[in-house]
Amino acid sequence: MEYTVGNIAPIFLSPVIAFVINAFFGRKLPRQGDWLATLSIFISFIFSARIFGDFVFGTFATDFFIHKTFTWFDLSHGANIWKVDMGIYIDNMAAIMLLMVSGVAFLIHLFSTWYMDHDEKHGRFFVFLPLFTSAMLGLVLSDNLFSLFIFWEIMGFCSYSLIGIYNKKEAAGDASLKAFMTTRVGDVFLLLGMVAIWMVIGSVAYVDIYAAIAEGKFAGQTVIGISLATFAGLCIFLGGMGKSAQFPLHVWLPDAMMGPTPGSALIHAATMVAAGVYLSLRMYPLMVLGDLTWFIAVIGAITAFGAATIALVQTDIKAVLAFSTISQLGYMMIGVGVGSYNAAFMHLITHAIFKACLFLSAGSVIHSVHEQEMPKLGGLRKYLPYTHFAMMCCTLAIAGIPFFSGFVSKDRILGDALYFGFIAGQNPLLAIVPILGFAGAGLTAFYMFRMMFLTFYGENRMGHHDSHGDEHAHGDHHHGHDIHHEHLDARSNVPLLILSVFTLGVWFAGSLTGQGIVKVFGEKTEWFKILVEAPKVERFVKHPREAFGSTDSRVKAELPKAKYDHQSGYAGPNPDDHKIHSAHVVGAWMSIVIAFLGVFIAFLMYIKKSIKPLASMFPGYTETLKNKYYFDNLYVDVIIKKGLLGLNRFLSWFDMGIFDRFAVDGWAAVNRVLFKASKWFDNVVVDAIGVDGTGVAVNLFNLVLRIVQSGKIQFYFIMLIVVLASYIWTVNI
Amino acid sequence: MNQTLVSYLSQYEFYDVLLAVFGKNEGLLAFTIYLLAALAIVGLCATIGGLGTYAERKISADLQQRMGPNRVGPYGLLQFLADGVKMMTKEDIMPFTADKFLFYLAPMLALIGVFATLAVLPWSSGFMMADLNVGVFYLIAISSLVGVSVFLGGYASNSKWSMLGGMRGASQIISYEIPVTISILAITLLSGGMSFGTILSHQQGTPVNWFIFHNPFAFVAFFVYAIGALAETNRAPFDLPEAESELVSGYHTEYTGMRFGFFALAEYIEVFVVCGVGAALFLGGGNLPFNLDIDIIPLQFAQVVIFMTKALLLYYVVIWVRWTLPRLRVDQLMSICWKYLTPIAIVNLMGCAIWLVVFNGKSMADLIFGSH
Amino acid sequence: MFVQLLFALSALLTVGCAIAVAVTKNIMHSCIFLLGSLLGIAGLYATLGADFVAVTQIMVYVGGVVILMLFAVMLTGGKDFVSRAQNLLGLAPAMGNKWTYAIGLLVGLVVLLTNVKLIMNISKAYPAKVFGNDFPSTVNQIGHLLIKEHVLAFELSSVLLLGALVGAAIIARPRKQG
Amino acid sequence: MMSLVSYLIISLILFIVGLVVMIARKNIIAILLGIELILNAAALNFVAYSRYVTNNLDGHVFSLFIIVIAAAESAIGLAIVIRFFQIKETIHVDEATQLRN
Amino acid sequence: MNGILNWILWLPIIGMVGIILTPKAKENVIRMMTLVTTSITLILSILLYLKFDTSTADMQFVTKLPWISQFHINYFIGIDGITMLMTFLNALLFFICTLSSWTVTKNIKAYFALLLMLQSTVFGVFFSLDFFLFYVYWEVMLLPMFFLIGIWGGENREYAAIKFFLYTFFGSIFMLVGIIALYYASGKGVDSFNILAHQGGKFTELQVNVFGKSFSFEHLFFWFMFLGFAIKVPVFPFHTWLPHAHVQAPTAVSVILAGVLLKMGTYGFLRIAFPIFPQAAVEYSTIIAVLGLISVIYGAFCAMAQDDVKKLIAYSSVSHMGFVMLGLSAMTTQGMNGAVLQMFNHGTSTAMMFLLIGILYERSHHRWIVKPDGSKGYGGLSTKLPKYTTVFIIGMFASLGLPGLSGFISEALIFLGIYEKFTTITVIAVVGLLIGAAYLLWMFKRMFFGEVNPETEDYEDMNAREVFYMIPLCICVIVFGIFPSPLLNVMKASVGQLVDLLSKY
Repeated sequence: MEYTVGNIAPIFLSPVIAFVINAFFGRKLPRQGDWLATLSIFISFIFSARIFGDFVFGTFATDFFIHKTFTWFDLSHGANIWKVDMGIYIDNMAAIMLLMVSGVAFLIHLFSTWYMDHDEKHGRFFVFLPLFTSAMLGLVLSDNLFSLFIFWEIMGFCSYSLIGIYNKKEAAGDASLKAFMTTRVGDVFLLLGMVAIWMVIGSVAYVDIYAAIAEGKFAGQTVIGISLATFAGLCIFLGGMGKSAQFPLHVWLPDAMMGPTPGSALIHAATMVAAGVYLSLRMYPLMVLGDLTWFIAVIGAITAFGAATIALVQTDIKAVLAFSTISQLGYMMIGVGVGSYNAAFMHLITHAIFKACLFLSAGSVIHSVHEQEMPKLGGLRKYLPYTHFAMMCCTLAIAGIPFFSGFVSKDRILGDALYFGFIAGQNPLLAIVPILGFAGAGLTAFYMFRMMFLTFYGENRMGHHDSHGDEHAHGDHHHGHDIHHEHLDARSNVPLLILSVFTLGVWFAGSLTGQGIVKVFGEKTEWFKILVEAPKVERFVKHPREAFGSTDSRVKAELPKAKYDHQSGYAGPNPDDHKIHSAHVVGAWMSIVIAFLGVFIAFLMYIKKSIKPLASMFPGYTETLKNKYYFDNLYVDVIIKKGLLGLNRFLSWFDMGIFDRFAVDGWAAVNRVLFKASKWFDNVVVDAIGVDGTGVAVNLFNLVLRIVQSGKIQFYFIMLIVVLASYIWTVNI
Repeated sequence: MNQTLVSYLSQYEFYDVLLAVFGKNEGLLAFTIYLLAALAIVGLCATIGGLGTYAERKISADLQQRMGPNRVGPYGLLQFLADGVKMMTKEDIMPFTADKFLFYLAPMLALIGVFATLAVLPWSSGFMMADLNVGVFYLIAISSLVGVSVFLGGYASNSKWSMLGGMRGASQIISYEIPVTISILAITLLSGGMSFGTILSHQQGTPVNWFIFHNPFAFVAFFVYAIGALAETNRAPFDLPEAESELVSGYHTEYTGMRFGFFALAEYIEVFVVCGVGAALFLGGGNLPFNLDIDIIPLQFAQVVIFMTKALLLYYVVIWVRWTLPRLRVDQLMSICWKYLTPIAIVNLMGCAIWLVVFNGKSMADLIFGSH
Repeated sequence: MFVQLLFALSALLTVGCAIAVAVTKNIMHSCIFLLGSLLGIAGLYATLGADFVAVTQIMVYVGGVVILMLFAVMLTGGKDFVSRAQNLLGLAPAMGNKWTYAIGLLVGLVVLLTNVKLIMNISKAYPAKVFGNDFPSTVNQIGHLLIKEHVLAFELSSVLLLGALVGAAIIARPRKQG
Repeated sequence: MMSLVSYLIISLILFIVGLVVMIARKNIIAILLGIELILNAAALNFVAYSRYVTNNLDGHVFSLFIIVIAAAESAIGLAIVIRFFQIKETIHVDEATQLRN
Repeated sequence: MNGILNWILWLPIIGMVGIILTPKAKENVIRMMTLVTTSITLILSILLYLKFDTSTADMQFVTKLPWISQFHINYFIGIDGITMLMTFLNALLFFICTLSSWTVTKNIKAYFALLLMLQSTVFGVFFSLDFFLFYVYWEVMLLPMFFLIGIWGGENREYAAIKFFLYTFFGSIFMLVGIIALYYASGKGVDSFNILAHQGGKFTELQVNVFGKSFSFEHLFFWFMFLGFAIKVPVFPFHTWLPHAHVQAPTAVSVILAGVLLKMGTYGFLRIAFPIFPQAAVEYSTIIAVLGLISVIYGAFCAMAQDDVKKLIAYSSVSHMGFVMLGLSAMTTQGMNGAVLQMFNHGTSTAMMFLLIGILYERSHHRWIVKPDGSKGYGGLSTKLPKYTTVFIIGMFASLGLPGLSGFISEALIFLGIYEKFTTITVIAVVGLLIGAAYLLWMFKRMFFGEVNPETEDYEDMNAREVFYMIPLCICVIVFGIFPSPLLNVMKASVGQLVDLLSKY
């Protein structure tokens, strides 16, 4: 089957159509058009699945990619060629990503039709969700940074709208504003980096950037004193930081949980936040060229650990998940930074699946009991068995328990980080990356199981809360007494169960650790590792462009034999293969130990209650954690309210009070003085002396003439006649 | 001057015979012819005026389902003679405080103004006293003497009713002269000349060639003229200067006898003149509906008959209107003139001019039936 | 013959009425005599072959100016008004007295003498011409003159008339007290 | 009998009469009457010259303009008289001594 | 063919005369007349667009008639790609403004007559190819503007109107000196007032003596022209009339002021200052860029501090027009095209914002986000006014440059253009984008989120008329955000010609 507009465009367009129809006619449709949105995503999923099948099941050579362009607009005039091309770029990574995004999105849509039922914002939710999905799919399909940026921003807009969807809440407004503005900080840098690249190499298509790197076009180019590659790479990474909520631009993501839970699941857990990582992966050669990998790794490590610590003390189930998302995104960034390209991407996929599932499960809990504070929950295992099952699978995955997907991907990242920090012989300070990484992994296992135990195990604490005797309590809270036993429902439980199936490691890697160390699933399942690798920039030099409609030069190829040994960046065969291998072995075992340790401590604390809860152990530190290291206060209270607004007020006052009043209106005062001077001159010199003096002279003459000027008109007639007659007589005509 | 009665008659052989009779003295002959013609026309018009009073009474009676005068002569036809005799024999009373000179002068002026207009009235293409170059203009100008007479009559009587009637009459006549004049000007524009000969020569043939059907503006102009003419002749519903119910009888309240008769006669003749002018300007005058290319005296009389028919039909309409419509108030009178008739007349004038430019002088009939 | 007759009658009417205007003490009668005089002048125009001017003369003066004057006389008190300040001014009543007439006649004499001198010269310069009874139409030519050679004056006079119309209306309109 | 001079004499008489009226009378309307006479005298001269001397119609046109101006003048003049009478209750010309009421 | 342009130019005047002749009491007739006039103008401008030949940079639909032939002044009008866009924008905005002015009650006759006069004069400025004609239109345009602000404005309208008038007049005096200088410099010949004939750097060698010192003609008079146009734009130090004028002006006038009139300044740069003085323009492009940058940042900062919605949008106009100046100073294909596109896009998006504020003002009769006493002026509007909110979101995001809406492409093109020449300035200018989003979203949050303010309880949502006139703008904003080619194709030849000219210096 050919790749034409007809079978690629529906991926992106069918949700757009759903968006348009829902936006304009959603209110008139039955169920406010949620079925339409879901259906449209399913169409996308079908088409994505075909592409996935083509790419993954060996229709193409492993390094095959499709790149087709069309001209969006053309500013050429005469010999001056300048146009903007748009297009699609599908390689293995994009194909996997497409399937993941459309699949997860479809399941979340399906779930939402249940979750958002009877919600006042039901219709509005299903306007933005398909738009978001289409933007995400478009982003994945993009062949260049420019269109990526466009979809990037549209996603930001959808995120903004969905966070602020409950517009009666003041906090929703704050959260949406915060989310948009924080990501916007990254976005403008992304734009800047994109512009910088565009102006140097004349294009921002991935293939052109790769080719330019290979041809050395970046060499010698500098921007405000630093090399172009560093500048552009840094700017682009800053964009990714904003979107992927990396330290220090992470503050928006916890607040973003103001939105409906399925929206959070899709946008703020599975896809959009991963877009930053996806971007970093796409621009990986540039990051390497700009020597930014260590920076990415450090940022990732700080984020991964910091967020994990904050998650320790959160009591809101969604907040825990939000911080765990930040933390996991940090792991992905570590993966990018330490050169674990494949693993980072795998973690992106696995995280998307289990985190989406976690959020949906949390949503299921919240929707069932109308409570999301963990200390008020407990013992829900009996009432929500399917939810419990799904959530347990995902928790196992995220905690890094063997046989689950999280272990497979995260373990490989940590292994590479270990090599990166200790063995690769770089700056010894970079050892902080694996240290924080492993510490974070342990904390992850701990807080995730803390969440599980508090929510699903122990006694049901709902009754305690209500026994305080508030008989006029809001109707929603009465569910605590009689939570109905959960029945298997196609819309609420099936998505969870489907997702939980894919938390197993077997789907992603043949070996337990994903590194071929403990082979349990068979070599054929190492497809992921074979297909995804850092782009080899040399391949893209002189790559011919294909227009839409041209036929594809496809080559059917067998999967090459899997390489099980290592993954370490793009830069050719590494002489330290052996060291890397041993680092991976150490890493694997360390992470297993740490994960189980974390689970065990959680078990002791919250099931056995033999250890006092964390908060009582470090009260001061807990306070800091509860305030999220005071970043919000720093940003909002200090930088924005004191600094930015103060500056604004000052400038505004300056503009109207000083500049306008004195520099502009001041001329009126100057003029007034001039008026007075000229008035004086006019009155005294010109008028009194020059003019009135003449008048006085005339006045004297007047005394004589007054006699003649009798005012009697007949007298004038007579004078006239006499003068005329005398004229005629004297002139003698 | 294009043509006079004398110059018209001089083309016939009997003129030479007459000239011989008068001893080759053309001046004397012309004087005689004019004198006779003038007497004839004045006599005719006086009769028409007199019959006008009869007609008015008879028609009003008809409209009110009465009999009207029916004692004197057959169908009361001689009633006007009886009235005339009565007026002449009545005492000529003059108010003590009246301004005698003006009191005498006023009815004279009225008669002078009206009779002077008869000089240019186109009875037929040949039987015109004088076809002046400025015929229509002359007619308008000289008939304004009537306004002066009305005013003077009102003033000289030294009576409140008369005074008010005179004031009203003068202002009314002056005001309505404007739309009437402008409407006539539109016709002048269409015909390209002010003499009645020129105007009538443009309307020869079938009724579609009449100026009233020349273009829509001329059509409107006819009605503006008709309304204005009613007001100028102090006819109902514009009979404010002589409103019986308000001012007793207006400017001729104090007049008696033949002086009153003069005013009455002048009014009725003026109505006839106005109708005749309307017929000549808009309705083709005495033109025969066919063109024989010969000019004989009987044909002229046929034209006179046609002209008279049209004029008298209009005369009937004037009387009909009088007994149909109620009288206006003074302010309504003035606002009709200045706010409606005058702007409409001006627009008509401009419209006619534009029509002439746009359609190259062709009438609607030319456009519809093709130019001939 | 007609023309001579007309000339004689018109001249008589003109001069006679003009003198009557000057002589009569009644302003109303003055106006009527002025009307006669103006009609006479129209007749004189006719004898000069100026048919259009003659008719215009009648149209404007008879139809407009004289009636306007009559109105003005009426609105300002008619024939029997007396100057309120007659005694104070002492010199003349509104319609003049023998002193004012004397001065007027004196000045008229001056003008007469002056003009006689001028007319003597003219009568020498332009000997009498005799015309037949042909009076060609002047309307067309006047029309052409008005919109070709004299178009500026023509337009200006229309502006003047408009100004007079508006001005007269504004000046004479009744005003509210205070 | 009909010659240029005869017209000029008639015009002269009109002029002198007009002048006498203007000077002798103290009534504003009467003065306006005099002005009309004078204007007509001038107009008559124009037409007469046009007939006897220049042989074109410019004199006619000029007399037409004189008529126009006379009409305008009398309209304005009489309006002023009426206003003056409203204010002063007299139309004695010597009463008009102030530029404002 | 040429007739269309003349019709567009004079049709509003015909409409104005018609309105003047209509009795004052017939208000609906007056409104309908204005609407009909503006809608015919709009249709004609669309026809013009369809007939426009995009392949050439030459002037099209040219009419040239002698006017004052002694000085070789002609009635010389024509359009190229840049003016084509402005024509369409102008026609569209006036059509919409007519509808939005439906609720004006004070002296409607004069209002609509002045509005139509304003439209014609603005068209005149864009169409004029003769300097004298250009200047006449430029000045006459001030007159209706002055009265529209001064009579129908807010509480402090006289001050704003006089300030607007004097400030702009101050600038155009300098322009006039420049025009006269060009007249003499070009030898008082046939083409001395012909704008097109001066273009192409004909005065680079010329020297001129002022106060006994010799200056380069080009460099001296570039600044004269610069001053005239910069005040109109307005560029940073000359911007203070704008907040006053915008805040005090009635809604429709604000729309026109922001939507079209500001564009006349940048249009002046494109048509006059740059092509006639290319050398000076290139030489001083850094200064222009810096001023543009300051406008961007300073405007954005000032906007953020405002509590008055209209003032906020007014300052945002300063900021956005700063982007246009940046694009112009780049003098590259993409920068120039971006600047022109930004002129159009800013016209539509700011018009939307002002119209929306006007709609709100009709309901609330105040414009405070936060009232001077500290209480909330609005709040929770999105609950009460869903349609209004939707349109507001579209307008706001177009204004802050969300991709997919129109503002983004022009801003991106401007950045692409400016980066090539002034990298540092680009780096700083992106802060403008950031702040731009901040003040708009913050305003949105304060007005639309939260509990419903009791004061806003009885506000009605947009009625059919209001929805009707917002639709064309929404379509413009969305469609040209996704498919900018219809706009770019029209202008690229004309802009390209200018870029080619400037690249020689």
